[in-house]
Parts: sequence; structure tokens; C-alpha cells
Amino acid sequence: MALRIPLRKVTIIAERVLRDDLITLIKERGASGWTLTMVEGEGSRGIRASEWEGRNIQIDTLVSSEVAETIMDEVGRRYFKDWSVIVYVADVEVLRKDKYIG
Amino acid sequence: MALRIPLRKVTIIAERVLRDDLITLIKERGASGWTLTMVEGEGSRGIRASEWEGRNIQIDTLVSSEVAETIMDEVGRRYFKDWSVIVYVADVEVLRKDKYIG
Amino acid sequence: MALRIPLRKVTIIAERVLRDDLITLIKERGASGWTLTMVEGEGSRGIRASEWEGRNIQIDTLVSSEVAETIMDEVGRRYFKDWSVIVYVADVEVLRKDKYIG
Amino acid sequence: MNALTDNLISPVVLCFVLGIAARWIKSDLAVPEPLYQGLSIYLLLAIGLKGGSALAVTPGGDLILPGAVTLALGIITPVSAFFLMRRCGRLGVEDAAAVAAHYGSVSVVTFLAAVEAVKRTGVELEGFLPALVAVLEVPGIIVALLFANQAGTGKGSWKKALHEVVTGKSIVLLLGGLLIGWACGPQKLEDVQPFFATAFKGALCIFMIELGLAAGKRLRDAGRAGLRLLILGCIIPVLHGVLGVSAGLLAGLSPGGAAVLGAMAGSASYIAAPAAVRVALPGANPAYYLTLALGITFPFNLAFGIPLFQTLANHFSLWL
Amino acid sequence: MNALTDNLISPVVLCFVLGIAARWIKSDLAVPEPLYQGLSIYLLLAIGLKGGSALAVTPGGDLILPGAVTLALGIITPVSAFFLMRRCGRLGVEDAAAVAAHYGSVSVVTFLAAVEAVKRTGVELEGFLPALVAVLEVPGIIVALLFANQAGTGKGSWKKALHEVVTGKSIVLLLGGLLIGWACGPQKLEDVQPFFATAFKGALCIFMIELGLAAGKRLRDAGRAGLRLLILGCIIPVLHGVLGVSAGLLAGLSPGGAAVLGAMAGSASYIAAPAAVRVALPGANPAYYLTLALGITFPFNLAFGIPLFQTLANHFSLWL
Amino acid sequence: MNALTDNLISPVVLCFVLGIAARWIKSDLAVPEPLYQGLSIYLLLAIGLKGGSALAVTPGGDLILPGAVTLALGIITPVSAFFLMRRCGRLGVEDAAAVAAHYGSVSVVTFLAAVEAVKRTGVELEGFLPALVAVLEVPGIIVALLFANQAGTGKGSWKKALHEVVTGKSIVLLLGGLLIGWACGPQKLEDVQPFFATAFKGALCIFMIELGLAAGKRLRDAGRAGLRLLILGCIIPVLHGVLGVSAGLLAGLSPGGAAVLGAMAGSASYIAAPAAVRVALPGANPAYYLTLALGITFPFNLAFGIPLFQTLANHFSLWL
Ligand SMILES: Nc1ncnc2c1ncn2[C@@H]1O[C@H](COP(=O)(O)O)[C@@H](O)[C@H]1O
Ligand SMILES: Nc1ncnc2c1ncn2[C@@H]1O[C@H](COP(=O)(O)O)[C@@H](O)[C@H]1O
Ligand SMILES: Nc1ncnc2c1ncn2[C@@H]1O[C@H](COP(=O)(O)O)[C@@H](O)[C@H]1O
Ligand code: NA
Ligand code: NA
Ligand code: NA
Repeated sequence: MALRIPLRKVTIIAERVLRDDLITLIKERGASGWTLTMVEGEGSRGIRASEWEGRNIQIDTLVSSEVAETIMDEVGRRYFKDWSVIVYVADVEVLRKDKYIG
Repeated sequence: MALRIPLRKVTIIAERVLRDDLITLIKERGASGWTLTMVEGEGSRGIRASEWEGRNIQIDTLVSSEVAETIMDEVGRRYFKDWSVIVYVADVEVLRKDKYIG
Repeated sequence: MALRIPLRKVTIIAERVLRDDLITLIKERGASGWTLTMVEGEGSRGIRASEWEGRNIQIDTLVSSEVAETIMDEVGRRYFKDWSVIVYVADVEVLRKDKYIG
Repeated sequence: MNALTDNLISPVVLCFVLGIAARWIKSDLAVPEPLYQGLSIYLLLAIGLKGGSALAVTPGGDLILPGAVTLALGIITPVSAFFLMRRCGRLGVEDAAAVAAHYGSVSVVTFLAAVEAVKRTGVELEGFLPALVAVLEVPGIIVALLFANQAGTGKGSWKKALHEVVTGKSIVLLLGGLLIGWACGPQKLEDVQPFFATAFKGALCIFMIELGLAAGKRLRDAGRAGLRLLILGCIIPVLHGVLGVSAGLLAGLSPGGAAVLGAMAGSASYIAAPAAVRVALPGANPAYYLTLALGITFPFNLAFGIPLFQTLANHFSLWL
Repeated sequence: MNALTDNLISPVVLCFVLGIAARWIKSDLAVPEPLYQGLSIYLLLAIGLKGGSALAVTPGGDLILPGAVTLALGIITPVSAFFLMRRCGRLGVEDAAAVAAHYGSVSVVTFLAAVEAVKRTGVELEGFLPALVAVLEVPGIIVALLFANQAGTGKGSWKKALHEVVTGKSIVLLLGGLLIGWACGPQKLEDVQPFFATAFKGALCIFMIELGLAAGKRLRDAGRAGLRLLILGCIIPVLHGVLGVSAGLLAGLSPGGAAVLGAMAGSASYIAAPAAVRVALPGANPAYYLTLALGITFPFNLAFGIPLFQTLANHFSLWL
Repeated sequence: MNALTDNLISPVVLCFVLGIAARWIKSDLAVPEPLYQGLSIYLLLAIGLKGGSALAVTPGGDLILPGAVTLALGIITPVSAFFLMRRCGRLGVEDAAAVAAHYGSVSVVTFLAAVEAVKRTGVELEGFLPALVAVLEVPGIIVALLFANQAGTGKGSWKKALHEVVTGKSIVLLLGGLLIGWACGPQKLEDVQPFFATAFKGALCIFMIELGLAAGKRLRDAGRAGLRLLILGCIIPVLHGVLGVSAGLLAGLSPGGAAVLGAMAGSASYIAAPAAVRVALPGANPAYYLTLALGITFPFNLAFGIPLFQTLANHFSLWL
């Protein structure tokens, strides 16, 4: 059986202007990688600058449970008031690289 | 610990022409938001108009368990016969906005 | 209640050059479909040709638990040493098509 | 024969062939989708502007007969395509209607290729022909969808399909361009001519590469559609083309204009029609209509149809 | 009146109208984002090159007064916009500052439309005007953000906002183009003129379609912004425009140049400003500033502002 | 020295510098990927068409010697680059082979810059040079990959790498363009010249901005590659360039043509080679080959290599 580590996948969907900030944030809080997708979306907020500016971004990062906790809390604290942002988390099992490279 | 609500993430992958219809459908059934990604794909159906028309769309919506139920059922009923569509659902925990904005 | 099958969603994030290879691989190992998204990302590896070549790809495929196992193992074995690739898996419930088309 | 190869050896046609060849050798050549969409915006607007500025200097009376004849073609061609597909093609009602919608409408690129071919022979052309493209684009699709509706097989949304056709970007840009061109007239358009007129044929080359890539993909599927359909994909354009040429000459068009009208009538839409058909007739199999329109009839017209219609128009015109 | 309709009946303006109309009938017409971005790179670079090559042949002394006057406009207009929005528009400090940043900066497309309008009347224009666009782009945004900062409501990052404005692609391309154009001079630019100069106005048409689509979206929201703001969206451009025209004439610009400077001062930025404001003033409601800049003031200037500034510049110049 | 700055002060080169500068100040300027891809399709096709139409009017015999000499360069340059990288660069077999593949192939943009530079001096050029670009593109990559294969370190798929090179879009468009241009001849190409020829140099400017942005990114990594490699990245182009100039003159090319062939030989591919190398030699570190090709050798050639090759070609030709 393939060897896997249970991790948490934190997903952040946000306005495009926050791109660099969010990447810095998750890396500072302990994420070793991230994957970004350009998306569109609609949520509870009204008209947003991003409508003109273009699409939203979705950042997925695979992290440990504790790192997930810190990232979510930090994103909530920094961005929920003024920005169009949502964050959610899910369980995933990640294939261990060392087993194959080692 | 960051406060989170357990929700269901419903994912619909479909031909591009269904875009507006699907968004209307999920909003009518109770979704408060959605995120759309342009994707490509292959499934059990053969040649599709969308090959010429371009890529598929993927719609993710975070909803309660009951809303997920209704949306999935409705999508299946309306589109499974004639269209290239799949739907699946997964568990996620969404960070509560009120805790930060309040 | 909508009828659903519990399946595994295998997600592969990789350099763009591996696109055709990976699709062939997952189909050979038993996947009946796949969905591909263009993404960007950063991981444990350093500079990659893909920086110049452009973005990464993300392939999601809904498969049975056993197929998931084989695909993950195979991807790890073939690509983990030399390529920029990660693989993870999650649980999802997929709406059964036959119930609606039948 | 000489006219035939002469028609084929042009940058525009050869770029189409390059696209097919690239697909064939499994090259990674691809025209990015946003660029392809940008080019189609450009081409449609350019055609509209050109036609519109010609309309501005054409007496209204000269347009009535050609317009009426074009409208008639838009009603007759889907009907004949439908019955041919039912009888000879042995398709079901929904599939036949879907195919008919494509043959009832018009392929803008076939129109352009015909205009080029005629111009290369030094023959004069009516400037208002792009306006006829706009006239021919919509009715055929509607007529064809009526068949499926009548047979009760159209499960898709009619209202949405109609909206799709009428507000589709190809008709909006074509009509919009016609109106702008007509309102501005040739003089005020002069500033934008280097972009929309002079650069036009080169831009068309890039577009043709993508069409070639797409047609190449379809050609590989052509086998699956069956010999029966393959043959129909060559007969229908000839039939409709002859009809178009004759109608054009009777309506008083020049031989060149009649040849172009023939190419228009003989062509099958692969931009406006597929979108509308997918919405209105989701049960119809795209393998049929896309393969026929893009994989067979378009290359057929490019290679054989257009020179044929030119020859016919020249011969027929002598009898009038 | 005749001058007014004459100003409106041009391919560039009508393409904007086409965009609005397409949005209105819910057409699926859309300029793909990469193409839109590509066009904006092209337009900004082209403007810069043109202005730069003019700078290369303009004695430095001729630039001091117009440059100083433009800088002054960049400081005065955000102040007046801020107070009008606070008093008459009844907006909060953050929202008023956000709107002021837009009116303090300049809309490049309004500039282009004004240049076209003046050229169509056969009047000569100073070639260095694009350099004034670069001068006017940044200061107004900074002044406006200072208001919010002073009031302590700017929760966003100042440093990042400043970086955003100064290294934003619009200023980089404009300044870069100016420098390249200046370094190369008219002669060395000759090779790239067919692309950057001759094709310019046609390319602008495609850009205008997208602006029309975006403005059409905003126009639908205009109701929500309230009548009060709607009226301000028409009064501010007139006020600033008159200021700009007068300042231009006093600085020794030709009537044509003064009219263009008026249009610049009267315009509201919708490329550089929104990005900076979103970063610096995240609490400000984009509904206000985007609707005003793109939904109201831009079309207003296109239709009424520019001909008004032309007329005023002609009249005022007689008194000097 | 004067010739040097004169070479550098051109819109094309300065747009490259603008790209580097924009990256340096962390501007958000970016050429969207689809646009960049579209531009590369355009440039390659345009080069092909031009070369092809020249081939149509060149006697076949005139091509044999230059073609043979170019092929020889395609075999010699990867070998010399491989050994220099092994010995002086102290790279492993796989990394050295990867770098050699880049130096063995040709950079299309360096070719274009060289053509421009020569033309600016008023010197005539052989029209068939683009055909030599096509000849030089592929063999070098294959030769270089053979080294790794022989050493048994090439774990990647050989077959796939070969397919990648031969059917890669750059070779398909170049060869396709050559064939189309040759089949059509100068006359039939006239219609597409405003798009493919007149607009060419302006479009190249936009492409150069993106290359500048990419090179700017690489320049920041250049430190990591080590001084040793930096120096090699400047020595190899000179070495290969001198070889190319001499070979060109011996093959009977004009001094201008020989200078261009020198620039071609001295250049390192950064479009075709990286894709093939990534597939064939996944273990090779892209930091080496991308930094050398795009970060060092390309700017080096643009600034110093091309004027050097021009001077050498002029001097050498006097001795013949
Ligand atoms: N219920 C939801 N399901 C999926 N995506 C959502 C949902 N709510 C918000 N989003 C995404 O998050 C972005 C910001 O949401 P908001 O801050 O609520 O405007 C939206 O543009 C959507 O892309
Ligand atoms: N097993 C699968 N795994 C992932 N995506 C799938 C799968 N099956 C279908 N899809 C996606 O759903 C779309 C429609 O599927 P279908 O209706 O089966 O043709 C495809 O184009 C894929 O994007
Ligand atoms: N921790 C992570 N979370 C999310 N995505 C990741 C993570 N690590 C790597 N990736 C993605 O996988 C790609 C390859 O990773 P790597 O092989 O580690 O360079 C990256 O470019 C990212 O898109
Ligand atoms: Na037709
Ligand atoms: Na202003
Ligand atoms: Na070389």
C-alpha cells in the first residue's frame, strides 16, 4: 500500500489583490507549498473591485493540523472585515515523497 | 481554536453552456455563494459540443447538508440524461466570518 | 435522498510536460474520467523548467479505493524522483448517474 | 484544374492545411483560446464594418431583392438539409434537425474564402455582401429547431436557444459592425482601416490555423460518422451552392456576388449554430453536426465548392 | 449640436456603445481577459512611444509650464473631488477619499478620445501631451489617500498602495514608452510605427467594446449609487474640465491642447486608481468609485465633456 | 563603441530592457500567457513566410553550401558546449548535456535582432536566412541528448523527447511558414504582408517585454549558478559566433549574412530546447540551462555579441 500522511488541505478564496500577501502569510505560518487557481465567484459581499480587476484566486495548501489552525485564524483576523475572503479546510492523505525518492 | 462550521462542498462539473442555469439552480436551492473554475475533462460520454465550444466548468458551493441534498438531486434530475455533467460532495469545515467581523 | 457512491478523489499536481503521460497512466490504471485545471504553485523543489514553460496542471480523478491505491503508487514510483509532482487523496460521494438516466 | 490549384495555393488555405497537418503529426501547436476568441471578434467586426460602409453608399432599393433571396435561402436550405438527413442520412428527428440548423446558417470563414477567391480573379464584387451574411445567419437555425419542436423531441429550452442565437456574439458583432460602418460611412472609417482592412487577411491566416487544428480533430472522427454522412457532407453544399448561385444571379447580383452567395448557402455554420443547437437539442449527438460542418463541408467548400460556384456563376450568367 | 453628434459618430465611440448595448441585451459577447490586458499594454506603450518621440524634438523649456500646471491639477482636483463627495455626496471619509483618488488621476482612454476629437477638427496638437498624462496619473491618487490616512481610517497598507501606484503596469508602460520614444527619437521609431501608430485606432475600437461591456455592467448599478452621486458624476468632470482648459491656455497650450488637458483633468481613472484604492482603502465601497468613474463620468465625457471642452477652449483662447 | 550604443538604442532592445527593469522594481507588469503564445505563433510564422518566399526566388544551388555549413554548426556547437560545461563548468553529464542542447539549437529572437542590426547598417542580406534557422534548430538538441544517452544517465523518454523536438510548435510553424511562403511566392503573399511584415517589428517589441521580464527573473538567479557558469555564458557565444561568422563567409554568404549566422550559432535556444530537455533529461537542473540561455547568453548577444559578429564579419570578409 502506498504510504500516506494525513494532512489538512486549507483552501482560501480571495480577491486577486491579496495574492502576494496570502502566499507570504501561509509560508510564514509554516506551509511548505501552495497551489493557486484563478477562479470566479459570488458570495455574501456586494459589488467588489475585483469585478473590474478580474477574477478571484483560490489557494490550496497542504499542511499539518496545527498549521491549518494558525493559518485559518490569521486569515480570518486579518482579512474577514474588509475583504472578500472565505477559508475552509478538509482532510486529505498525501503520498509520502521520501518513500519513492529515498 | 478557530471557529468553524461543518458544511458540505458540492462540486458540479459540466459543459460550459450550462453555466448560468447551474448558478441559478444552486442559488434557488439555497446556496449563498459559489466558486467557478474553468477546467478540461473527459468522462463516460463521447464527443461533446463542448470540445469545440471550449472547456468545462467546475462549480463548488459550500452548503448545509440538506441544501447539498436538494442541489444534487435537482442537478441529477435535470441534466444527467442529456448533458455531460457529474456531481460529488465532500465534507469541509468553513471558518465562521461572524467571529472576526462581529 | 440522492443516491451516491463513496469514491476516492485522487489529485495530482505536476509540471505541464507530464500532462499526456499522467492522463494515460490514470486511464490505464482504471480511471473512467478526469478533470484538469491549470494552476500555479510552489513546493519543495527549487527552480523548475515549468517556470518558463508556464503553469502546473492539477488532475482530479474520481476512482474506487483500489484504483486510487494503484494510481498513487504508480505516480510516486515513476515521477517522484525527477519531477515536480505531488499526489493526495480524499473521500467524496458521487451522485449515481444510472438512477437518473435509467 | 488550374483554377482549382490556384485557389488552393493561397496563404489562407495553406494555413488551414498547416493546422490539419499539425494535428495529424500530433504537434503541440495550439492557438490559445483567448486569442482565438479575440481573432473571431476582430474578423466579425471587420466584416461588419466593411459591409456597413458599403451599405452607406448603396441605394436601399438595390438591397431588397438580394436580401429577400437570401432570406428565402435561409428558409429553404434547412428544410432540404433536414429531409436529406432523415431520408438518406437515416438520422433521427433530433439529430437531423441539429444538422439542418448548421446547413441553414452560414460559415463566415467560407464567405471570406469565397470573397478572396473571387477577388483574385479580378472580378468586381458587391460591397454589401456582408449584410447578406447577417441576414442568412439566424433564420436557418430557427427553422431547423422548429422541426424538432414540432416532433416534440426538443427537450431543451426554446427560449434560451433563441436568445442564444439572436444575442450570440457572432450576430451582435456582425450587426454591430454593419451599423457602425453604415453610420460612419467610408470616410470616418479611414482611420481604422489599417487595423481592420489592411491587416485582415494576415489575421485570418492565424485563425485558419486554429480551424485546421479543429477540423483535423474532426476528420479523425469522420470515420465514425459513416460513409453515408460523409457523402451527404459533400452533396449538400453542392446542392445548396447551386441554389445560391442561381438565386443570386436571378436577384441581379454580379457573377462574383452570386458565386459568393452560393458559397454562403452551401456552407455550414460552426460558430453560431453549435451553441444554439447544444442548448435547444441537447439530445442530438454533436459527433454528427460538428463532424459534418467542420470536418467535411468546410474543407470541401474550401477546396472544391468555391471554385465550382465561381465556374457555375460565370456559366449561368451567360444564359441570363 | 452638430459638433456633438459629429463627435459621437466615430468608430471608437460607437464601439463603446456597442459594448453597452451588448451587455444590455445580455449577449455573451466578451473580450477575453488576456486580450484586454494585451490591448492595454499595447495602448499604453504606443501612447508613451508617441509622446516620447515628440519630447525628443521639443525644447525642454516648452515643457516646464505645462508640466507644472498639470502637476497643480493633480493636486487640486482630488481635493475638490474629496470635499464635493463629503459635502454634496454625503460619503464617509474613506469612500470620499477613494472617489477623490479616481478623479485626481486620469483616464487614458478619455485622453485618447479627446485627442481624436480635436484632430478630427483639423486643429494642431502639442505632441508631448502623453507626457502630461504620465505627470497627472500618480499625484492625485497619493493626495487623495492622504485624506483617508489623516483621518485615520485608512486601514490598508500605505506602503503597498504606493508601490502599487508607482510600479503599476500603466505607469511603467507609459513612462517606459516615453523613455524609449525619447531615446530613439522619431527616426528609429519608424520601423515600429505601422504597429504602434497606424494600427492604433483600430485596436482602440476593440478595447472600447470591452470598456462598453464593463460600463454597461456599472450603469445597471448606477441606480443604487443614488441620484445625488449621479449628478456629481456629471458636475465634477465639467468643473475639473473647465479648470483644466483654463490652466492649459494660461500655460501656453494651443486651444486643442488645452481642450485635451481639460478632458484629462475632468476624467476619472479606472485602471491605476482602483487597484491602489483597493489596497489602501479596503473599507471603501467599490460600488461608489467604480460606478462613478466607469459608469457615469467616462461616458459623460465621451458624449458631452469632450465637445464642451473643445468649445470652451476655442472661446477662452479668443480672450487671451 | 558608437556602433555598440547605436545597436542598443532601438525600440526592440529597449523593450527588452523595460521588461528587465519592470521585474527589477517588482512591477505587476506581465504579458498574459495566451498573448505571449499568440505572439510566438505570429513571429515564427512570419519568419517562415518571409524565408519561404525568398526560397521561391533563390536558385537551389545557392542553398547547398550555406545549408551544409549550418548543419555542421548544429553538430559541432553542442559538442563544444558539452565539453566546456564538463571541463570548465564542472557540471555532471546530464546537466552538461542539457546546457549543450540549448547552445546547439538557435534562439529565434537573437536571429531577428541580428537581422535588424545588420539591416540598420544598410547592408544587404540573403533572404533565405530563415531557412537556415529551421536547419539549425533541431540537430543540436539531438546531438546533445545523445551524450546523456550514451552515458546512460538519460532516464527520460527518448522517443518522447524526439517527438517533442520535431513536432514542437516552433519547428512546425517555422517549417510550415517556409513551405507556405515557398509555395505561394512573393506575389501571393502580398495580401498578408501588412500583417506579417509591416507590423512585425512592433509586435516583436511586445514579445521583448515578456522576454525581458523572464530574463529579469533569471538574472536574479544568476548568482546561484556561480561565476564559473556566468563567464562560460559569455565565452561560449563568442566562440560559437566566431565559428559561425567564419563558416558563413567560407560558405559564400555576404558579410551581413555571415554576421547573422554567427549570431545564430552563438545563441542558445530558450523555446524549443527547454521543452525537449525537460522530457529527455528530467534530472538535469533547469536552473543551469535556463539561466545560461535566457539570463546570460541572450542579453549578452543582444548587447555585445551581435555588434561583435558584425565587426568580425566585415573584417574577415576583407581577407577572403
Ligand atoms: N457558499 C460558498 N460556496 C462557494 N464559494 C463561496 C461561497 N461563498 C463565497 N464563496 C467564494 O468566496 C468569494 C468571496 O466570498 P464573499 O467574501 O462572501 O464575497 C466569492 O467570490 C466566492 O468565490
Ligand atoms: N471519474 C472522473 N473523475 C474526474 N472527473 C470526471 C470523471 N468523470 C467525469 N469527469 C468530469 O466530468 C465531465 C463530464 O463527464 P461525463 O458526463 O462522464 O462525460 C468530464 O468532462 C470530466 O471533466
Ligand atoms: N504543501 C503543498 N500544498 C499545496 N500544494 C503543494 C504543496 N507542495 C507542493 N504543492 C504543489 O505541487 C507542485 C509540485 O511540488 P514540488 O514537487 O514539491 O515542487 C507545486 O508547484 C505546488 O503546486
Ligand atoms: Na448554409
Ligand atoms: Na482627473
Ligand atoms: Na547556437
